[in-house]
Amino acid sequence: MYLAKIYVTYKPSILDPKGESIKSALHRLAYENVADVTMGKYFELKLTGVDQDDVAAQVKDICDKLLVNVNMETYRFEIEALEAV
Amino acid sequence: MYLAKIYVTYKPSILDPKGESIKSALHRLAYENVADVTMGKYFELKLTGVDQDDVAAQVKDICDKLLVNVNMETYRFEIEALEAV
Amino acid sequence: MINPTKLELTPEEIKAQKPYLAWSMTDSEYELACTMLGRLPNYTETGLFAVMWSEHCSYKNSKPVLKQFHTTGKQVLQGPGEGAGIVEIGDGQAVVFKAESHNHPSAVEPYEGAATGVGGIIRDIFSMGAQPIAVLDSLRFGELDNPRTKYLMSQVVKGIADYGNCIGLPTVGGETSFDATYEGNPLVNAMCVGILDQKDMQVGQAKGSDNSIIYVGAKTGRDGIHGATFASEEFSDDTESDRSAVQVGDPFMEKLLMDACVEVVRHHKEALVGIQDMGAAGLVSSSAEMASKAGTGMVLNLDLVPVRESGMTPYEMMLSESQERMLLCVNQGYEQEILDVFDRFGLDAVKIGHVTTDKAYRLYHQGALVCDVPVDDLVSNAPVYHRPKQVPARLVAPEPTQFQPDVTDLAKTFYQLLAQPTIASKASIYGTYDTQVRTNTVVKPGSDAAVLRIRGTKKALAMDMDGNARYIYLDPKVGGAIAVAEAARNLVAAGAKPLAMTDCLNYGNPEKPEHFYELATSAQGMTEACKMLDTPVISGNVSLYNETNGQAIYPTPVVGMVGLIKDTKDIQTLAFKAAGDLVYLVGQ
Amino acid sequence: MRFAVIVFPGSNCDEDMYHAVVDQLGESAQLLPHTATSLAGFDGVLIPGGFSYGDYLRCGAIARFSPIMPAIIDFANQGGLVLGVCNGFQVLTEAGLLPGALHENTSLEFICKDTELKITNPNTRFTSAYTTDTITLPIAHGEGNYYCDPDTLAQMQANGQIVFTYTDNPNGSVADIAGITNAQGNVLGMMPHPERAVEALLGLTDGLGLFESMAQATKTAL
Ligand SMILES: Nc1ncnc2c1ncn2[C@@H]1O[C@H](COP(=O)(O)OP(=O)(O)O)[C@@H](O)[C@H]1O
Repeated sequence: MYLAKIYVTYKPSILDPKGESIKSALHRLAYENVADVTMGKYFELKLTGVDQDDVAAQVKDICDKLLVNVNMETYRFEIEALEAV
Repeated sequence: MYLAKIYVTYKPSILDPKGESIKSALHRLAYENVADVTMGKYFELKLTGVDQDDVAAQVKDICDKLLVNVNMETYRFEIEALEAV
Repeated sequence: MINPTKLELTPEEIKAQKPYLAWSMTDSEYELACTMLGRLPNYTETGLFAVMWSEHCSYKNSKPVLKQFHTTGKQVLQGPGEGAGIVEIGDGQAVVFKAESHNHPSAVEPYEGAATGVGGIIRDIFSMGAQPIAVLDSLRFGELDNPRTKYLMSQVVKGIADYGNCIGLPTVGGETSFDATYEGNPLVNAMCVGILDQKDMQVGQAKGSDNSIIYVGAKTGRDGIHGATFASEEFSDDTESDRSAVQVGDPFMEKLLMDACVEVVRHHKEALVGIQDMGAAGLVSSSAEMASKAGTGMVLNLDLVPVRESGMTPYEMMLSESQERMLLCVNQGYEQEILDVFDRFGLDAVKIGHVTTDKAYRLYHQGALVCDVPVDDLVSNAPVYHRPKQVPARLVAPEPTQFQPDVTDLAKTFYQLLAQPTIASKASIYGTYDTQVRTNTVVKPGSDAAVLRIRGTKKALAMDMDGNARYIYLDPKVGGAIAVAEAARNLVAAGAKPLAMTDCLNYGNPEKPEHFYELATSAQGMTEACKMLDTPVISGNVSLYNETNGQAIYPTPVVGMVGLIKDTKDIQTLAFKAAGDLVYLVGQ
Repeated sequence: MRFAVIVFPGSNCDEDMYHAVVDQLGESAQLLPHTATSLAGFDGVLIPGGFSYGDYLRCGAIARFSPIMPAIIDFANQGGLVLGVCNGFQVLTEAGLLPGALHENTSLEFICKDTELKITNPNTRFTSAYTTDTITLPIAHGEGNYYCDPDTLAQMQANGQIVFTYTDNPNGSVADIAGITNAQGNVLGMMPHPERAVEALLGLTDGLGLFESMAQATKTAL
């Protein structure tokens, strides 16, 4: 079994209204030293596969097809092997 | 300037309808080997601080106060120093 | 696999260590349960008694008050006692409605608390066989200059909006007011209205020996265990950290559940015996009530209950308040037909037990009998308390000097009044609610009452929620009558004849005689008005123990009322229509 | 004209769409479940609003993999008329039948209100029946903020693909966009709800022209 951790954020050219609103909330809370906030999505997938490469190929596919809207978003992911229990 | 990456997920006992609906979509797309899906939030904050420890303390505070609903969610974060540009 | 029940306290340890006190069961109630059983209850059984005898499930404190309500009329098809009340509106049709509070969960987790409150009241409506058509909400918060209040309000409103918008029911009206009295204890009351063909009327009963009990909907998790008990307790500052009771709503699941249940009710009549939602006290409350009302017993095999988490004990499964679940009683031999309907909607549906004739409530878990109690002892034989009343000190010796407002600049005072959050426009709230989905809404929020036409007829329904707690605080009886009269007036102003009402009775701790007086006396005032206006109470909900650190909220009954407009051309709206029209003041 | 109204799990404006075309226009329609795989016998496809699959991942993202979608894509590629409203618009962009994407309103709030729209292209199969160039339709969405990159925008402008714009942009959409077609002009996606504006009793009737245009276009094509 493998654990894939996937990070999805808006492309830099897209206004991220949630990030903006969090930034201004932080400024109101006196965290004026926060220069930038991005809010994205974080997925954890547990899945099986032949090996790490196979899993990486699957995860890439899953991201492109379903998890990510490539018009607006970019992503990166990490894969780790889970110990059998 | 530091970059904080914050990962927020539901506590294990909390219902995660998002993860469930994505899992069943993946199964319909023939990714039956996906055993579990969690959908959480991912934040990137750019902020200043005296040193890594100071920034970590601030980020913890920001999470507890604003970014995370501690009733239902858990979080972890990483901090890295950004090179001055 | 070890049996998790082996780790629980034994009956003797329960007697000695009294864990039930933490579940708000008193020593004398525990002893009453022992006497009823003729033995010491085990851990599961003690938990079931505690939750079934909580105020939220048993109305043990409020029953004597509710008894005096005016609940009959020739329009009433189903009065209090079922999931919701039903009123006839001609042409073989009926309107179904009920209001419910979700105050305590919303104080702790405002978004999910409000969302699951809406989800729960919608299930109450479709469990009667009705198609829900609209939602209303009545909200009370502390003063808006407090940041915590702002947070609570924005989250509550978002919770209501997200749930109603997603499931596709318009939220068409309600009320919102602000007063310091609600600072630690906001009120979140929601109402749902549905329409029904009288031939489709359902009851939550489990009749007929060997008929099947079918569990439908979301899997059971550990969420909200003891939520019903929690709703029957006062708050103190340290409950902020007591967050075990968080339930999460899944409006998408509920949409499927609603559509599937409406289909079962309309098209599988020969199969369906009874249907009830799993609300407060989840599986135990729904199943035991269905059996007790039908005069039957029930056997459930808990190994068959769909669960979300591993190692759940019978106690946890029975008390879980996981949302979006329903319990059906289905005629023997028709099970597959029903399972197929739910399967088509992609929902879990599992036979978990059957009806018996011996009035016993039996639960099996991993082969062992873990509960065997007379079902009536859990439900109808719950203790009833006749609490002492005492006129509140503020009413015995009222302030000798009447408050005299000092108005020098009328225009200025006028603008100040308009700027009061309680008086100001609520568009920032209802603007986030989908008010039109299902395309029946003729009069949207912003008027006295919302109006929805009934598709395929000339008829329309007007509906609203009202209550002004200050009046009740100052004079419980007159205040109670005013709440009913105001709701009725708003309907009349929309062109409707008021039909009947539902209520949420939000009060402090009934064990304190002054609060019990407020409850009992305002109910009297409401009753008088109901009789006079022929608007019987057909459903409702009681929320007591609304206190923070010993300080109760204003006594706050909220009235939800529905009226009939026979012809849509008689619908009236609030706006002035043309320059030169005459303006009359009617009344004193 | 015979419409298919597609019902995804979580669609909630499906019946409104059905009633609009059947009760108000007198056309025929059928509610077609997402599990269907053929559109044979239909002259137009209506993808209604709602929250398909709860919209828990992204609006419309999961619905685009429904069994009915290949048939819809074929239907569109053969020039059939397809209208997606609100969630239906989101499904069409996710499916690649329309360019761009929709994300959260800049206010971060769900907005339900009547909005004024400019008909920026009156010569489409969805707008030909209108005799005015501004209409009022209700919106009800949390994620109606339309985005596309500048090249796509320029292309759409050149092609007359932008059909409706807001006169007072409520959600942050690029170029005030409220509705667009594909390059061929047979697929329209829009956030405002024409099916909610077809009866005087409920307030607005400016949605009628859209369905009338579709019916006329089909009849002249036949
Ligand atoms: N929480 C709410 N949800 C939906 N509608 C609301 C809410 N609060 C107020 N409204 C609507 O706002 C309008 C004004 O409400 P309110 O100030 O209580 O009216 P009034 O006191 O004039 O009867 C009504 O149409 C009411 O339905």
